[in-house]
Amino acid sequence: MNAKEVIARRVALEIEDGMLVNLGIGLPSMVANFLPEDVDIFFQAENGVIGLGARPPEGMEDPDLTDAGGGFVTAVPGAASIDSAMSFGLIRGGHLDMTVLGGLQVDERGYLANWMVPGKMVPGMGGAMDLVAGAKKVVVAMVHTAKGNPKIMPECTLPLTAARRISLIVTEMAVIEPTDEGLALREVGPGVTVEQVVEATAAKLIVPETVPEMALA
Amino acid sequence: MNAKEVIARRVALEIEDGMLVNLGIGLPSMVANFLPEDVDIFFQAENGVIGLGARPPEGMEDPDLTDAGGGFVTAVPGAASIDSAMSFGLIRGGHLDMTVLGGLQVDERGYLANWMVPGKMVPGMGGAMDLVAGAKKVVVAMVHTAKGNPKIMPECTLPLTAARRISLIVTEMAVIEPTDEGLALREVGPGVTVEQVVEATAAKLIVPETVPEMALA
Amino acid sequence: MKTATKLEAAAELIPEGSVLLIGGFMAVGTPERMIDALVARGVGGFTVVANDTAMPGHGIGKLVTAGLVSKAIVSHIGLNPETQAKMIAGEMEVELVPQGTLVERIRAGGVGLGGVLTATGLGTPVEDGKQIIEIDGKKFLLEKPIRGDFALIAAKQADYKGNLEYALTAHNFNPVMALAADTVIAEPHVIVPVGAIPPDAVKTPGILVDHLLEREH
Amino acid sequence: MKTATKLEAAAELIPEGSVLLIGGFMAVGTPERMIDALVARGVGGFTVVANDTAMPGHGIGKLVTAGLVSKAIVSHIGLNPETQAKMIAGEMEVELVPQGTLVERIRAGGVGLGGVLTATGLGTPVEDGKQIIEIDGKKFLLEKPIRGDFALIAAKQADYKGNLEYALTAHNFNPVMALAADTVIAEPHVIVPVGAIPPDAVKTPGILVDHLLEREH
Repeated sequence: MNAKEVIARRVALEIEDGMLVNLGIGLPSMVANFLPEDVDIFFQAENGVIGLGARPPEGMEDPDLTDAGGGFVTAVPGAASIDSAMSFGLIRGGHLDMTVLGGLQVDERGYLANWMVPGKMVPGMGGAMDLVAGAKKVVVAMVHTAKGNPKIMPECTLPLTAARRISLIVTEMAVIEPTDEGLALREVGPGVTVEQVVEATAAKLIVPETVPEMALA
Repeated sequence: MNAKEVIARRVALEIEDGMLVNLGIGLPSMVANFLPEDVDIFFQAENGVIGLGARPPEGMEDPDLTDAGGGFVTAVPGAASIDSAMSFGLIRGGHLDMTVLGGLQVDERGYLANWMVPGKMVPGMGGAMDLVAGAKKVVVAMVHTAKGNPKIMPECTLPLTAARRISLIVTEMAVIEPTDEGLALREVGPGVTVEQVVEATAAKLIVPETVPEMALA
Repeated sequence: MKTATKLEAAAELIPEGSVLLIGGFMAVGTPERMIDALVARGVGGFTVVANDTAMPGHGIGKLVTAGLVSKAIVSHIGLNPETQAKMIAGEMEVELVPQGTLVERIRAGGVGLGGVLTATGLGTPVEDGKQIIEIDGKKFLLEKPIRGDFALIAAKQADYKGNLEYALTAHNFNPVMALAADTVIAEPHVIVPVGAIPPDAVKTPGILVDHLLEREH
Repeated sequence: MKTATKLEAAAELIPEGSVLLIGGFMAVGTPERMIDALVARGVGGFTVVANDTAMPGHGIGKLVTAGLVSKAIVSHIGLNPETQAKMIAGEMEVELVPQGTLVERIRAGGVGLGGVLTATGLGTPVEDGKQIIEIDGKKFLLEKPIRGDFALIAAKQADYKGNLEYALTAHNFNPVMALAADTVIAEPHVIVPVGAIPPDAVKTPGILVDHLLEREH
């Protein structure tokens, strides 16, 4: 199992029955593949549908029905079309139960940076700032390090996405929860030791006596 | 022809082809009866329809289709249902070409008071404040005096509806336009003299050399 | 998937003194069965936020007559002499809000905005005690968001997921109020299977609706 | 009743340097025929307000490639390397705005509000140079309204009055932008007779639409 699949399977366990969930494009969108069978949830895509479904059968693609990355999708029975004002009204207004986003950096305050690298890459924040500021639960799904360099830092060096503490960091090496006291290590990845996590993390971690290995969906 | 019909017929002449028009309940709503045949206009009711039509045939009344006064109406072909946010978005956003409202008082600044008499009658402003603040053209349609007392005053003694100059006052005695210089008498009612208008008006009127008698639709 | 809630059970959900957002405009688009159930139960002390208090014997007028309303935040009370009498007698507090401002304040509460900046009410008693903010040389009133403990919503049709459609002038405040309360109770005329309301026809996504009243008998 | 406007005639309406609000999300729900006509005409210097600049060869990407965009006010440019290259080369100014803030700023411009008060962007570079307003102990950014000289709107269907319907995720910014420009040009896939779109299905009332592009050939 590669790193991304570990992350997607672990994040899937955070999704509870009845939730409205927004999955970012890329790695976060993989989470949809590992949901338990019996949950009744809706996915929201910020470009305008509640009840996003899987890729349509060949030849059934509708140019007016895509996810936020522009990929063809379906809509599940009971779906609702919404415009951008309603979409972000739901996000900012606290109606979105959970969002899963990628991250460039997260720091000891639990702040996320994920929308630009000055002088190098300026994709723009898209909906990320509203999602992090407004969703009830914000999960950052990312690989633990970038080319060997830690992404979980004492303080973000990249521009912040929001000055609001995120709820959970899920990597292939660890599950980490930002708290009032700092970053608490909650779980380690399959076959990963606490020492390896500490080594790969630039931020200070609060490490309890026993750290269980993460379960996977 | 009674006073109200004179007023309604004169106001009807202000309505131009292509306009979106809001008529207040009561006297202003009578204006709809005197439109020229060839104008293509839409009436808006602030409770939620663009394309308000006449009273429906007996037995065809729909409890979900009324004007702002709660009376049964129809919708014309090409009508659109709107919620209150859109309705007042159109009003406040300058999309409404003209509103016709009743008045308790208008003063030399062209300010209107029409929503309460302290200690006596407090119906509330309903949509009037938004209409006067937002419509492109605001026409006040009212009888010239109340039980012999002037309603066009040097300064309103009743609480204002808005501190924005209205466009036109139409009474059974006169058409008066508020301008930078004050209230300009533009027309007199059928068989009414300038002297009678001045007599019935507490505010100072700017009276040009010749004042035509008003035309009626 | 939602289960249909019985009328009495829905009324029992609402504690004394709750803030209720109630849809409707002069009792058009008002959840009448829900109001009847509240009157039958007799628990009150409510703060009611609505366009108006309708007429005695209709919609919110029935709550007023039953003495269940301690405070009304509304734009208009002109057609309900009981509200006026109770207000003058000090039995009921009435806060009058311009209609367009009222719907935007509720929307702001629902979509997570900090307030509303409007020119409506400037220079009138509505501005008393409120902050005035100057933006690029123009003045605006800062009006605060409104949220409810409960929103009582009338709809034309719901599906089993709680997706709602509205009819003609029965939209009014309903779609906006469904965004702005901790608990949303919807009273549809008709309930249809999932898929019977196409995504583009949904005006209130089902994820906003907590309880769906059972069908009328 | 509107007359159908020919593509070339519609493009001719738009002077050099205009501010254009253009619907669409990654080229879904974008008026492609209108964009092709602008590229064919070759007049530019436009300020484009949109969710994104799409991809090269699609939607707004075609305007960027043709060098007709002087400034883009958008939430995301990550999928258009040409926009990024032109930005870095100083050939094009890019203002990045969080997506939810962008749509609310356009809505504010359209519905006559003085600004938007949002927590999105607080503590990030988005707050630079902006006023922060404290309301009941919480901080909000004051974001200013946006209006366009022209709104270029893509719709699923229009009737002869200009009433518009949208499909699935092709709603996005279109309904809001139709409120916020001096001149609104709508490009529907299909045009149907008056009455073929029921009032409850209309998302943009025809009174907002100034020009309806002729049917596709």
